[in-house]
Amino acid sequence: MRPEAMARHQGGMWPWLMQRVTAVLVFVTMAIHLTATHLLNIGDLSYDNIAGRLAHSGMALVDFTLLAAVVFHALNGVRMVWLDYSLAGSGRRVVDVAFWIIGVGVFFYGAWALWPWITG
Amino acid sequence: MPEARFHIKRFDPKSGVGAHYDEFTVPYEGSLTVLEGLFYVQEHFDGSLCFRYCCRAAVCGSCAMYIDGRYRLACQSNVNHLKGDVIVVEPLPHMPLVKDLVCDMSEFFAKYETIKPWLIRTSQNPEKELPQTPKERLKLDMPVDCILCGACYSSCPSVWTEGDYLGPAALLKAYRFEVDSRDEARRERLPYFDNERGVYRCHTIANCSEACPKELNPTEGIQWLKRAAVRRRLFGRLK
Amino acid sequence: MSLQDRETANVGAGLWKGTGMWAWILFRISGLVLAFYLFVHIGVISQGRASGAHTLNRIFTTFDKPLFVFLDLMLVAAVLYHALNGVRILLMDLGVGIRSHKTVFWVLMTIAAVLLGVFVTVAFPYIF
Amino acid sequence: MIYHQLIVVGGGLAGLRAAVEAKQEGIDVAVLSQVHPGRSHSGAAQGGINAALANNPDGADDTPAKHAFDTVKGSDYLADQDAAIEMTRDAPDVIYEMEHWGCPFSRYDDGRIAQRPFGGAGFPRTCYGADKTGHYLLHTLVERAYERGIKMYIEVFATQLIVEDGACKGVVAYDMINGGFLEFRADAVVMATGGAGRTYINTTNAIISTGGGMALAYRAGVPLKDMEFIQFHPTGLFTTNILMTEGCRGEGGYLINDQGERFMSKYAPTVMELAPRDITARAIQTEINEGRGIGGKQFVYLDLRHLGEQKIAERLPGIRDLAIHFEGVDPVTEPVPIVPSQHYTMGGIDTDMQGATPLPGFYAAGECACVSVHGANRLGGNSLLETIVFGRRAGAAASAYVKGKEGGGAPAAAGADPAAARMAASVEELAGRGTGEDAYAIRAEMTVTMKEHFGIFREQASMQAGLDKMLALKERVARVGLRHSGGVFNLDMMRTVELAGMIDVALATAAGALARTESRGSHARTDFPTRDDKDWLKHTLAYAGDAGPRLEYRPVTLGTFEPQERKY
Repeated sequence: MRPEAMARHQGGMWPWLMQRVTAVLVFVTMAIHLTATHLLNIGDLSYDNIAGRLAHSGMALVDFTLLAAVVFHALNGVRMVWLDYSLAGSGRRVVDVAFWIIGVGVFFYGAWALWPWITG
Repeated sequence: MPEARFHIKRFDPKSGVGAHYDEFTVPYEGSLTVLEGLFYVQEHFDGSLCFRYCCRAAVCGSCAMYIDGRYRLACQSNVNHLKGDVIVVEPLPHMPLVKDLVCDMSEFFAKYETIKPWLIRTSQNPEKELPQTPKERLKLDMPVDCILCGACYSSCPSVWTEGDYLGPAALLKAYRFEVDSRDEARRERLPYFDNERGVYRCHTIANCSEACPKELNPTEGIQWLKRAAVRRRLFGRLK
Repeated sequence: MSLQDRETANVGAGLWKGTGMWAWILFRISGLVLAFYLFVHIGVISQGRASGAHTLNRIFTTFDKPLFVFLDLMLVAAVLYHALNGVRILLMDLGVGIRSHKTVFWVLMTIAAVLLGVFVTVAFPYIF
Repeated sequence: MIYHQLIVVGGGLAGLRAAVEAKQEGIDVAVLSQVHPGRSHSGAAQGGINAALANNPDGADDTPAKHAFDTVKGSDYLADQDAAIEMTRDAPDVIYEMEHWGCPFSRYDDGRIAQRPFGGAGFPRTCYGADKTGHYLLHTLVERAYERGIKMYIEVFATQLIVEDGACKGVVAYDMINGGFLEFRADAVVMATGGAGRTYINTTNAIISTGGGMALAYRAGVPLKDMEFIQFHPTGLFTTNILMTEGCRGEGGYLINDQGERFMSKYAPTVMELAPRDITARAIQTEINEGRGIGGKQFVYLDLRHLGEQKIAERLPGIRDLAIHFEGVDPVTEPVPIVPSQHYTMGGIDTDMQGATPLPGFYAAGECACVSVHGANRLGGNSLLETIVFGRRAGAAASAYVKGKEGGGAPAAAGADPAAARMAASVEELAGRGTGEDAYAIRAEMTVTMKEHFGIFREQASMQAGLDKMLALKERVARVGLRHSGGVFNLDMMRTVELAGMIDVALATAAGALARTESRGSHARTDFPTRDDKDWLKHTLAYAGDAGPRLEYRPVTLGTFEPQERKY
């Protein structure tokens, strides 16, 4: 087929593979997160409650892993949908960089938000 | 004498009318395949009707169509087994049309060609046959039966949205050679399917397996290719 | 494809009956909804630091209302669907159950329904 | 105008093999095909391809010479013996070559190509890939053609040979996708368009097997050889005549009549169901004619039940699918109703062993050609072999001709394409006529006439009546008009043009059959039941004449095997 199409679509294994890896991470950590918030603590959500949970270093690790994995998984998922409709075109690289910036930004913003609970 | 009512999608690029449906009633005795019905219409009612045909025995892949809401080979579809009063006959969905039931297959074959669909040997061939055990041969059983009819290609949502996607048939062909014990292009063919217009554009929807009139399973082949690509890139394993 | 071509090319027909097709469409929709929710969620939780404990607690009080608990259940449903269908996709990626993917799908959906039942039972008193 | 050094018409096994060979010789070659080459009728071949590889433990003593003898004996000694010897000698090589190109043959445990017994063969020498051998071989060659980068004009329908200065200079063809006629100019043409099965109503052949290439050659003055020899395959499905491979019997299937007996014991006591096709087909037809068809009807049973589900799944999966889909019968649990059906045209364009015809620059290979290696009756598994062996030879010979030709190359642009323009004008004339005769009614009458008057059993008075009917049909064809003109994919035009050719080819069959006053191979006359080597050990050559074909004869090449009575 057209060589330019070939060139346009090189790579793709890492996003695909990482989507699977993060899926597994999210599956596990989300299960813990949901059990903790929606089954054990339902109707009992508050600032202090969260602080109590995150005081355990194990829970803090779970929530940080979840944050990182789910942000990647979500943005990479949106990117996959995006690519399906060829909306990227020649601006592919720009979109990829934008997604990375958003992702890293969101992660740090989330970590920043969680920090007082963990250290507090 | 029983009759079959055909509701046939018509389209002539030159007429300027656009696509529409014509209805024809075909009498028959005993049994009638959709392909025979189309010939009856072409011979008796409308000489301008066109469709592809060749072997009429489900092996050439010419007459894949969308009949009564399913992907079928017209030659293999007996009207006695189709439900409903009217048999709706349409060309393969999502394909550009040439005329009536004939769609443009040029992209389909162009993509087939790009994955290097031929056995590649780098070492010297022996004087006699290349040995292949029945167990090795068994791996080819499913993919070599592909008749390139295009039903899977036309049913794949990834093809609908991404014009560059190779599609199930071409990837099944790549799989056919990747699992052939005689092929020696494990590294060479990899870049042609290990990319975003290749296997990673497949979302395991499995429409292709549902559509295949030969009951093959392209999904299985594509999944194998994905695993092979990861194995090769991460661990350098060629098998 | 131009509009004219799209009409003639039978767009809209195709395999809309297959389990795999609907499973995938719901997978996409739930994925996009969850991605959207994720950012909202991070935004809300960050109010704890950005606006202080008091503000966050006030937001939480709002969420205790039945409507929000119900929406929360919908969210759980989306998560369960996306997670368990994801399990099916992962299994297919590992080469497991490709030919029986529909059976696998319904088995997983049964599990999803049971799990959702647990969440509903727990959440029930908060809706009414 | 489009120019290539060599043009191959037909994208089946023979055509592709010729093209691959020519490309290898460095020739600029193009393939013209009415369908995508992967859809050619070669792909419908099932049972296998013969070669004396001696892989089967029961065939360890097999040699090409024995293969040649079986071929000549099977042909009822009408085959040219030098051609049969060369074909069988080339056979192992071309099989290995196809295997090296990726053909997925079935295998033995030690990794060698598996071989099964076939009718009329002294040893199990038929190499196979389940029951889809043709499909596998065809796709292997299609793949090779893509690899070599051979130019393919797909969905292009050849309508006329261009003959200038006593040599073939190309073809005119209808461009199905874009409409209109194209003029393909070449220094040589290889015709590989397959058989003319569709001249019979009860045929196993594809709908496109209409003998188009034969008709083109015939009209250009090239004789058709041995056209009276039409093979009837013993086992076609009863309602659709779709092929049930000879491999069914090779794997041990039985033929059963209404009384539940394996009637082949009466006709070929030693080899039973593995008798050659002509004998088996006549046996079945005799049973049916004498009222021993199942329930007195027009079919007998092919019984595979004793083979067991596993063996059927392994060796005959395609057969099972076909029987279920087209006859509603599962061979694992029920016997399959079958009837002898037209299957193969032994005759064809007169060629020598290199595929060359009497017309310079014009070559032919495959079923549309007659070398002759099949003589009066082809053995199962020899047709696939013929396509590849003689496809290769025709490709090589045509390449040599092109290279050795002086004044070759693209003709100077002479304004418009005269031949294509003439063709277009004649089609327009057809369209302008309005609907006179109904082409499809004529086609139906022709196919029934051929079945009834030139079927398995033939006889003077019936054949004379049949020939008269055919001549009347030929006159009517001249008055046919088109219902639909112009445009793309004009099936009405194609099928009408095709019909005129079919009648010419069928007439050659009819005339040759009527003239041959003996029974030999597939040509079985009730009024002349024995073979007559004194008068008829010769090939029929049919030339196009004003009032039907003009016949000439040519002696058969003998030399190695002395003609003897043919018993199995």
